[in-house]
Amino acid sequence: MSTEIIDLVYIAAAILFIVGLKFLGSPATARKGNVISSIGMAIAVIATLFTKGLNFELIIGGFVIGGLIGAVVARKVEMTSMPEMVALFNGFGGLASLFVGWSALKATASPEVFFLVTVFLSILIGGLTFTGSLLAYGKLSERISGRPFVYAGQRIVNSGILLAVVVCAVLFIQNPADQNWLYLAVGLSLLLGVMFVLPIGGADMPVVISLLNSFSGIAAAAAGFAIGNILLIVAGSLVGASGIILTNIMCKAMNRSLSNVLFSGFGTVSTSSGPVIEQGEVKPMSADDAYYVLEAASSVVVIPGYGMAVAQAQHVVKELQELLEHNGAEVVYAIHPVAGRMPGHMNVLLAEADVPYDLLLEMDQINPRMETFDVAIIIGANDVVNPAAREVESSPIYGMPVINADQAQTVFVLKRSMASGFAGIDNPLFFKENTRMLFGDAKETLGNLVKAFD
Amino acid sequence: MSTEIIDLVYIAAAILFIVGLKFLGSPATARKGNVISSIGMAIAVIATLFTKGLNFELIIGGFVIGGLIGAVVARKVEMTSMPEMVALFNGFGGLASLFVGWSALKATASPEVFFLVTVFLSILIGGLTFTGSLLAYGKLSERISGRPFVYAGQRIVNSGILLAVVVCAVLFIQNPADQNWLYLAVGLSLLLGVMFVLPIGGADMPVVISLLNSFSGIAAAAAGFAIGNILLIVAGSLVGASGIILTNIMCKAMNRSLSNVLFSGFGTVSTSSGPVIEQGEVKPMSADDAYYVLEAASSVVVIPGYGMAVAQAQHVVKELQELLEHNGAEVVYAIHPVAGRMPGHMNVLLAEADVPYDLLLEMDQINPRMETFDVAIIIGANDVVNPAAREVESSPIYGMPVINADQAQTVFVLKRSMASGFAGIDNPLFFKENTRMLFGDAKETLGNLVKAFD
Amino acid sequence: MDIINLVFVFVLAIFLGVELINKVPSTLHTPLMSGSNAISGITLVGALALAGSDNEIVSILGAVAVGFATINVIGGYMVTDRMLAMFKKKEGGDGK
Amino acid sequence: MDIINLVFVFVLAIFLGVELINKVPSTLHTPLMSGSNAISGITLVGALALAGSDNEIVSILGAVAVGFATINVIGGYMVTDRMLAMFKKKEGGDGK
Ligand SMILES: NC(=O)c1ccc[n+]([C@@H]2O[C@H](COP(=O)([O-])OP(=O)(O)OC[C@H]3O[C@@H](n4cnc5c(N)ncnc54)[C@H](OP(=O)(O)O)[C@@H]3O)[C@@H](O)[C@H]2O)c1
Ligand SMILES: NC(=O)c1ccc[n+]([C@@H]2O[C@H](COP(=O)([O-])OP(=O)(O)OC[C@H]3O[C@@H](n4cnc5c(N)ncnc54)[C@H](OP(=O)(O)O)[C@@H]3O)[C@@H](O)[C@H]2O)c1
Repeated sequence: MSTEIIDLVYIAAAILFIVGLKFLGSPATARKGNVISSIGMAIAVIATLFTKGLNFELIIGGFVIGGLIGAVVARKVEMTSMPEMVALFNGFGGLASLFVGWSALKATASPEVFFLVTVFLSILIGGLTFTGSLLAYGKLSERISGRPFVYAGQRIVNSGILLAVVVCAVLFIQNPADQNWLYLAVGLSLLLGVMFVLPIGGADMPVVISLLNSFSGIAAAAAGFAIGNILLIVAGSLVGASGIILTNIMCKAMNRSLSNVLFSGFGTVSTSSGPVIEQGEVKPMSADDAYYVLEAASSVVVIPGYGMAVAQAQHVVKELQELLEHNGAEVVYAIHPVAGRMPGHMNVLLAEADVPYDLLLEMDQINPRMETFDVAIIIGANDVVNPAAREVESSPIYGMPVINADQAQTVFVLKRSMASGFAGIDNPLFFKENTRMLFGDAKETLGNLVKAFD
Repeated sequence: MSTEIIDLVYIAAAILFIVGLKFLGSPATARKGNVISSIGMAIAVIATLFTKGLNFELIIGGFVIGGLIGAVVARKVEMTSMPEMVALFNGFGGLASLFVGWSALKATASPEVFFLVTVFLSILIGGLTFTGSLLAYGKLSERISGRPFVYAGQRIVNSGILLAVVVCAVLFIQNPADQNWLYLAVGLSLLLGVMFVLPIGGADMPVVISLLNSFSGIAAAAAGFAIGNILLIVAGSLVGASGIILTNIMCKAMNRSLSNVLFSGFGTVSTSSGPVIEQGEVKPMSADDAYYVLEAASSVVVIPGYGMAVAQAQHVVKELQELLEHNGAEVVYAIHPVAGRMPGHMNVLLAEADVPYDLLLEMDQINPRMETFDVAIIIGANDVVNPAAREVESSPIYGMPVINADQAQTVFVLKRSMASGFAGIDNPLFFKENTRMLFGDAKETLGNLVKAFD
Repeated sequence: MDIINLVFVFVLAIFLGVELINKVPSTLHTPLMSGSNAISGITLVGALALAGSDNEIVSILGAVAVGFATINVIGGYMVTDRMLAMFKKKEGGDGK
Repeated sequence: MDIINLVFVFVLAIFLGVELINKVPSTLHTPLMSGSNAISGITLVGALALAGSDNEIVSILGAVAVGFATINVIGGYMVTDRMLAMFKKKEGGDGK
């Protein structure tokens, strides 16, 4: 294939990536968008294979091994483990950029400064992305503790490492023949990835992954500059920009700044901190008694949280929904943007249980009409329904937008104990007049409710 | 200045254009956006002036003459003549592309095919844009009749001209030394611009201008390809794409397809066409009687249309608004997207009269609460409040979204006669039970109302 | 390779233009039209280089292009600014 | 001039990426993240060319890159598709 044709294919691939990303932004077209983007990738790869003089043995080796691993992992992984899977794949993407940069360096006899700078960038950002993503994977999959690891002078140490990397870069570019500086820099960048992610709590990982995703895009773009491949630049920059924006959107949804997420070690406090403002009587209720309330309800809002994921209760929730609907009640779901441990966590789980996504309402849609609901069923959610965010100015989550579950006529809270949620603060909701606690594993409790209906 | 620096300035200019366009998209930031974009233009021009070996005499001549004309015209023009001014400027932009292409051709000794194709495109599109825009200017400023000029076989003739242009292009590219084919093509493209705009009615000109604006962007981009100037490509394509999208948005707002606008000769029918469905008694009212109604009203919606522009009644409308507000009434304006003769026509006029833009509500905001208004004052609007679009299936405007003025408690219609509006169809609104006609020039009628208040 | 880069730029700019303009309220159509019209006067930059040529025909044609493009640029930006200067919000409200 | 073109492409793609992603609902954050992650596996294209080099070190490093990039691409697209396959609308409704 002539280079002109390859170039045209590259343009087509870029267009497919753009259209694919656009489609990915709306629930109705997202799946199509992913397919379109994958077609772009496929034609770009195939066109590249037609470049003259490729060494097919090695390439096929890489394809087969990488493809098999990717496919098997992607098929086997549990729906609940999606976030860590994304982190892992992202890490491999970063590693690939590192190797592309390194390989390009070895391939070039007398490199120019521009080339060296971009190669250096692709190697460093790639390396940092790799270890950072691996650590995020470890924290999310609970192979290592999800606790934020904070120590005094953390920022100083990290800045020191970054400075050392820059020094290495300058020394290396001045004398590219001596590659020890490069190797040192690679080591430092791997270290930097670890140090960067260490102080961040497991529950903030989605933000980190999105940021690392952006980095891996930038690394690809840098590699594109190095080897003069324009498609790498386009695709890499698209991902780089969209990752940053996504990170930003997530932080806004949590009402926190990016630097607060990255540096504050949020989630370190594991026990109650502030003074508990509104205490009162906790009113437990049995599933059988709850059944009578539900039976009489004509509108029910379900508010799921991290506990639903832990209990794997999404399928039985759907069962309950159908029973309630059959009984003549309207059932909707209220999804907080940061419910669970990754953005869209609840949506993915409920989608797995075949809940139609037009029943899932966002916070802004549901809050104005919360009073009209007879029952709010809170399934393993805690922080995202905490009225302290509205009422208690001293609360660490004060100002965070929450779902105003307490304004429903009756509130059922399904959780195992009086323990606090991710933010580690007390929840005055549990003590309100109209709240009933249904203690126990969410899946079991819901199962009992379903049985009561049959 | 070295070319690297010029290139960097070009990148900065491109970014300023992008940011400027983005800001232009929201009322609160639009003016800033225009300034940002003009700064981008300024730095690009200044950087270019530093290119070595420029002939400053001629350049300064061009600057001074062009700048003077542009500045004087821009300052002098009446607010009501904005659309034709835009058309005229756009035409000059097209002409500039034509000359750039032509000049680049003369500057190149042995041109390649790619160069020839792009030069040809910039000359042709530039020429077509020029005459098309001039004709649009003529129609809008009523120097020539705004009537659509339709004849049988129009499309065939136009396709013929287009085909002839393509033939010229092929012949010219095969033998670029013989420039007669080029000159013939230029003549044909000038002709094409005229033939293209002739069949389109004066009131559809905004759509045409937006389309021609898009063309002038494409012509600039083509010139950029020809002379290898990347900034021309970026800016030209941005304008090209945004023009097309804007055209599309306008057509949607009128509930018509682009081809209907371009080819149908809409507005040819000047007298009543379909059978008048709902006749009845027309109830005229004097300004003095109307005053008593307004005096008692606690909420008033003003619906302006083309007649307000004709009567230049925007200032007296604002006076009336203030009097009504002083009297304790709520006053808002309901703006139909195609009221007047250009998109945003009413907004510009009312802004001139210092009406705050948050009082101007769009159709979708106002229709649901139309019933809550005591009085709707229709000032020289006709088609945009025609209930036939909702009720009469045989009407040519059936399906067009309109402002449901007839649903207000009382409707005042200010116009000079029972004549129809731009679409040339009867308006059943005038015969409704709750409608009162205030015949006469809108400015005079409003003046009488204002006097009654004093 | 050079041409292909230009084509990439063209494609990206087209998509970007579409994204930028989509969903603009009709209030702003006219100023937006004239503002983007002014940007299309960027041909001025191309014209400048040609107007400076040694070849007399080239430079005269270029200078003519400079003249027309300048009308477009200066006139376009000024007219747009005049229009937008009149868009005012009720005092005290914040931007929307 | 060549580098400057690449920089132009870079700038335009950044702006385009920002425009494309702004205002995506939080429902889609996770699949969007993994879908764009798969796109960043485009390094595969760069890796392929290097893996085909005559120089042994270059080609081995390139092949390793091919392997990792392939994991990212294949795994990323498949995982995203699995997630999105589960997003269903109530039957009978139209797209929103
Ligand atoms: N979604 C994101 O992207 C994201 C990202 C970063 C941070 N975060 C943070 O994560 C938090 C999410 O809030 P959330 O309300 O969803 O969760 P949460 O506040 O962490 O509360 C989860 C609750 O579920 C209960 N639970 C756990 N296992 C259960 C089981 N098997 N059955 C029943 N209940 C169970 C726990 O109480 P028991 O132990 O008493 O059962 C716990 O109180 C927010 O603070 C948010 O800022 C989210
Ligand atoms: N805005 C755009 O961008 C655009 C573009 C293309 C087409 N159009 C078309 O233009 C039409 C706009 O609708 P419209 O309701 O604004 O206007 P219209 O339907 O054209 O009606 C204007 C009315 O104003 C009256 N009028 C004229 N001069 C007057 C004066 N001095 N004092 C009082 N009344 C006066 C006329 O009646 P008298 O003669 O009896 O006074 C006429 O009925 C639509 O059909 C639309 O599709 C608009």
